Amino acid sequence: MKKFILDLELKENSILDKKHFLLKLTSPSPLPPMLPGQFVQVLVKNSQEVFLRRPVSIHYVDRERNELWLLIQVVGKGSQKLSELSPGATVNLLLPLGNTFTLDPVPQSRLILIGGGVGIAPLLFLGAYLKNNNHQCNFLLGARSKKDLLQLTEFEKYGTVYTTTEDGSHGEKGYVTQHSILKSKSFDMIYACGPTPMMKALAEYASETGVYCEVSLENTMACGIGACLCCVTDSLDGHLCVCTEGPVFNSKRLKW
Amino acid sequence: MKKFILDLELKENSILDKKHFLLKLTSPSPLPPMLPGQFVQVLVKNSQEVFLRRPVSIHYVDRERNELWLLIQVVGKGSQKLSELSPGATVNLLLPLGNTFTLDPVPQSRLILIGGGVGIAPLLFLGAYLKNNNHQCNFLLGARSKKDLLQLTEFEKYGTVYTTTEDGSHGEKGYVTQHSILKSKSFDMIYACGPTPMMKALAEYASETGVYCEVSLENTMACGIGACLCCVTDSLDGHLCVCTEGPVFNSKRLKW
Amino acid sequence: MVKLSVNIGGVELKNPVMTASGTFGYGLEYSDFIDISRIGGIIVKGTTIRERQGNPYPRMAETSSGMLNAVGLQNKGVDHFVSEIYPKIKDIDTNFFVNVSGSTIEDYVATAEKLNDLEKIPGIELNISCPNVKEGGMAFGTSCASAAEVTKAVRRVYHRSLMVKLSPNVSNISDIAQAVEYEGADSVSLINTLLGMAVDAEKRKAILSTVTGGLSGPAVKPVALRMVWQVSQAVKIPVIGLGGIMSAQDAIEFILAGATAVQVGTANFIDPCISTKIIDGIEDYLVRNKFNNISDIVGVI
Amino acid sequence: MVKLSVNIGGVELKNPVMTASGTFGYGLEYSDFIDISRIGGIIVKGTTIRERQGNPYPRMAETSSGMLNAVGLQNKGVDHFVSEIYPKIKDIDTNFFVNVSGSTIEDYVATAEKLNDLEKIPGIELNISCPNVKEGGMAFGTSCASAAEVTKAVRRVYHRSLMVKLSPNVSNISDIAQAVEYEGADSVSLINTLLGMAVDAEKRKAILSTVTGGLSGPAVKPVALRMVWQVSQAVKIPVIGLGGIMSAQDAIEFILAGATAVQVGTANFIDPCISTKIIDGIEDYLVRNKFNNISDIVGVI
Ligand SMILES: Cc1cc2nc3c(=O)[nH]c(=O)nc-3n(C[C@H](O)[C@H](O)[C@H](O)COP(=O)(O)OP(=O)(O)OC[C@H]3O[C@@H](n4cnc5c(N)ncnc54)[C@H](O)[C@@H]3O)c2cc1C
Ligand SMILES: Cc1cc2nc3c(=O)[nH]c(=O)nc-3n(C[C@H](O)[C@H](O)[C@H](O)COP(=O)(O)OP(=O)(O)OC[C@H]3O[C@@H](n4cnc5c(N)ncnc54)[C@H](O)[C@@H]3O)c2cc1C
Ligand SMILES: Cc1cc2nc3c(=O)[nH]c(=O)nc-3n(C[C@H](O)[C@H](O)[C@H](O)COP(=O)(O)O)c2cc1C
Ligand SMILES: Cc1cc2nc3c(=O)[nH]c(=O)nc-3n(C[C@H](O)[C@H](O)[C@H](O)COP(=O)(O)O)c2cc1C
Ligand code: FES
Ligand code: FES
Repeated sequence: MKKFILDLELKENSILDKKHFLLKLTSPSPLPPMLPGQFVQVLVKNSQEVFLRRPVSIHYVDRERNELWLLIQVVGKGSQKLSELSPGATVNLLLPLGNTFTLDPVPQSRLILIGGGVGIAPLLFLGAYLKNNNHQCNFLLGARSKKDLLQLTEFEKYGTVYTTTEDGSHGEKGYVTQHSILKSKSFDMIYACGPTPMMKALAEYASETGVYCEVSLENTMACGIGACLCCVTDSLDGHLCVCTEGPVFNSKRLKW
Repeated sequence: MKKFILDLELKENSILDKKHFLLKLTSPSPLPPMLPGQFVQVLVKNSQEVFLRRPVSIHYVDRERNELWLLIQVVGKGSQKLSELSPGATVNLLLPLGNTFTLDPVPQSRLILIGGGVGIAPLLFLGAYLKNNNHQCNFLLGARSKKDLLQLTEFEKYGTVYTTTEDGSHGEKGYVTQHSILKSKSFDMIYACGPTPMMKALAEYASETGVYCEVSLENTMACGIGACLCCVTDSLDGHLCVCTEGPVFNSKRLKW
Repeated sequence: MVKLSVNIGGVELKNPVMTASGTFGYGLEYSDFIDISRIGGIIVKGTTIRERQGNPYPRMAETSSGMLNAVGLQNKGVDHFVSEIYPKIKDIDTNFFVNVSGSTIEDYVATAEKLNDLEKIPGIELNISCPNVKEGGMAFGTSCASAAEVTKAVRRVYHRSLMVKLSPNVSNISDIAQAVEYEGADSVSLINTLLGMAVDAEKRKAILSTVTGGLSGPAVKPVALRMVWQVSQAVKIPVIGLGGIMSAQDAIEFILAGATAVQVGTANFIDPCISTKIIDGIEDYLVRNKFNNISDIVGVI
Repeated sequence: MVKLSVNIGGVELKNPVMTASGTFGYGLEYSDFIDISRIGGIIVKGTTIRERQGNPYPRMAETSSGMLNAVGLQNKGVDHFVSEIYPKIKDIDTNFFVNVSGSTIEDYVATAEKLNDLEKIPGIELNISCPNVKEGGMAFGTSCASAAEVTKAVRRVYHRSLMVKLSPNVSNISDIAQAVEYEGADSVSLINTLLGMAVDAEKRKAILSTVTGGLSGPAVKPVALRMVWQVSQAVKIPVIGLGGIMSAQDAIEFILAGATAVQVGTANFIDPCISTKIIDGIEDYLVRNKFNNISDIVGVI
């Protein structure tokens, strides 16, 4: 897919909770093609500390409104700076980057999209895409507590939502990997994004149960386009670039 | 004089012309003592390029409104960034720095305050101070053209204002150093600030006519408080620190 | 029309802007963003005699106005380059140089030999300065004797333009430049990365898997400018300057300091279009300052 | 209460934070902003046997995340220090070290001798690494033989704590550290500035009157961290780390990499209160991470 460098305009910056915010970006011209699982490289301006771009998943693309959504967690200087942007600001992006989730599962497959923390970000776009293509999605979303479960009403538009919270304040208590649905129902395919321990546990679950499992990895990146080789992950086929050969991988190919 | 590090609040940022702006800064508590000729070191935030503070003269201190005024020319990254500040912004300053102009000239002295370009900045505070102390000031202000003559109505409050413009659009045509007043009247004391060639010409004029002349120098600074020795100027007494032994010097002591 | 073309050790570049090894892939990675044939020269990734997996993750850390990398020459080996990559790039109208790396002199020589016959590769950049590999690499670049030895050995077998890339991690870079000039280098490029380190204070560990890595980006520009200035006074062959170039102004600073051409590295990550912007910016500068030829400003300081 | 005090070659500092030579004047310049007696140690300006005017203006240039200086050891000479400055600082409750610089071994020795008897000066920092003077200075710091020679000569006459400040402009800083340790240095501090250069593209001239100057600030931190890590593994005497420290986190990174104490330089220009903020920040870090003693985290990497 052709990559672009674009100046988008910030239409809305919603603070979701203390640590998360949602950017809605738009442009006078139609946004280029983008697919679920892909990400963007955001330029952080006006910061003394931030030098490199920051990789962020495509949370959702609203074609009607010509909007690109990014769901971001404040973890350091770059995300902090982005959280302070006001509507009208120009945000420079490289996009779309990376590969995609498997977008054409066998019809009638039992799909579950599992996200932990801000790892839910790419799953909204994926769920919407799959629903549009006549698949039924189950979402299993985990967070620390009820207030940390983000975008629930959005997810509910595209499938059945199950949740876990560490303190039991919403859904089942515990981690997503402990949710009863994983025992009570069987699935043909898992799409997962979240903290490494979560994805590792799912990779094990997948290999034990023989379910096909795709994970979207995070990694420190410089270029985002396969030029620097800084973002490798170890796999059965050696070092793979997360920014071009990923971020989505078959969990079986990775060395956990 | 005791120096402070202060966070002031930007009350007003007025664009005076394409290249100049005026910052009015205030604080809930009374601003510390500051005297004409002194300067501040401004911290420029949110810039990838700017690392060091920027020295800026004290343009005026409005004790009634508890305001510090800075008159700044956009020349590079730092001044550009400051020009973009919005009211409400916090500006961190070290102040007051450096020595002062001679503030107690002999009563009845014939004083002329000569400024070229943004060099007029420290002269407003000086003129106001001298007037308050029952001195009569003449201002001779030079600029490229009429629209570049800044703050004229302010200066008029404190004395008689003469002007030169390079294109003759206001006052006499030419440089300040060519103004007829310097020939038609005689003065006991010159206070000058402006581009080096202007100050050099005035230093020569002063030494020929025997008039006492004080110039306020610019220099590249790191610390602004005499610690780094980066800001020296050559004088008959060797290298002098502009930030502590200046910025105001007797023009005779300097090697031009 | 100002003349932008320069001659680098026998290779004519249409303009003095090249892209630096390891930061521009094989050029193709950038072709969605710019017309890569506009670039004066493209130095491809560090290439070794055999495939290398490079260092374990993490390989990168951001620093103030810069970054550290410890990629460690991951590449599929020179044969892969010759059979798979070369056919894809050979018809692009720019000059591709292969960055040749190795752990032993034999490796360097063998790799260079295999590139000798590639018609559309007018030269190689001999990387005697990579700080990210255990043996060899930088070690060759930090003493005059070993720098001379590897240059001499490669010179004997390689008949096209030989650019030697110098390490900045040395007491006296001019001596090394003179040593490789003496052994037949056609040009020198500098600087490779400065050896640095980053620490995660919360985890109380080094960030890079290799602890140390190579520092690049604007942070190193002052050191790079100084070395380019020193080396350009010490040698007669062309000097290619790099290290922290982010803008046309930066590139011009290197040219004024003595560089005949420049390379743009880390900046490509922040703006994939930067190399062509720099070409345009240099042209504007020359026009604005009424120079007819880029050579008028080389080394005027 | 966590223990912050450290011992640096026989001198007990109340905390590991010192201020770097040439960036903190004689301390008094900062006393409007902070209580300077809170600082672990203050290294005063470079002091030479005779008064020096330093280099002509311009002496400073801003760079990406850093600055270049070419002050060139402007100072009024050691006798002036002894008679005029010492009386003003001797009763301040911190440790003042004099940074001793020179052009010849005799100069270093003579200067050190004059400081021997100052009761409240527990040590000197031997500056064999200043890049801003024509003869001597850095030259001593860039070869093992000369670094050893000057250390040996000063050690013979100077009986208090001898800290030797190393130059980063070398191929192998560990070798030099070992050489000065062998000759009796009680501690080593590093890094001094990296030799750099800045160019004014519009004027087509070097910015500094001396063309080259010393680079400091966060830009150099990765290089400094790496060298501190290398040297702390090579010597047994305490290592004092500096170069680009702007925050408590930066200071902790140096300590984790092997520094027993740190120095804060350029950061003082941006925030004159930074040294005491760093002391507080280190204490907070230790408390938060449940360490009782700063020594628990020295060199854990
Ligand atoms: C393909 C991809 C998609 C991503 N999608 C999203 C998303 O949709 N929403 C979101 O909030 N975040 C996402 N991330 C993570 C995001 O890129 C980082 O959180 C961000 O770069 C941190 O930048 P910062 O300046 O705020 O933090 P920094 O100050 O740079 O770092 C803070 C801490 O986080 C660590 N860190 C920083 N970046 C990464 C990283 N990429 N991987 C692991 N650790 C890191 C640092 O080492 C440091 O300890 C994604 C990452 C990748 C690679
Ligand atoms: C005591 C003192 C008082 C000053 N008062 C004022 C004032 O009231 N209003 C005002 O507009 N300016 C004043 N200046 C000048 C002001 O400090 C500089 O214009 C400013 O630092 C430029 O910063 P910048 O980031 O915008 O430009 P930069 O990007 O840093 O520089 C742009 C160009 O200007 C040159 N330059 C930068 N700073 C100086 C300097 N200090 N002296 C000479 N050349 C320099 C640079 O070399 C470069 O060529 C004063 C300077 C001093 C020393
Ligand atoms: C991610 C990365 C990988 C690099 N790989 C190589 C390499 O394979 N061979 C080489 O000679 N230099 C390599 N370099 C060094 C660059 O070519 C260049 O010398 C250095 O980054 C300084 O230039 P810059 O500041 O413009 O990036 C690499 C640099 C980076 C950042
Ligand atoms: C303006 C200035 C003057 C300096 N003068 C000296 C000096 O006289 N003696 C010395 O040993 N180091 C001197 N240094 C080097 C610093 O002490 C320190 O080693 C260096 O700046 C790196 O630390 P930093 O990045 O924290 O500033 C000077 C540095 C600066 C910026
Ligand atoms: S981030 Fe550069 S190759 Fe992936
Ligand atoms: S700016 Fe530091 S001494 Fe004047």
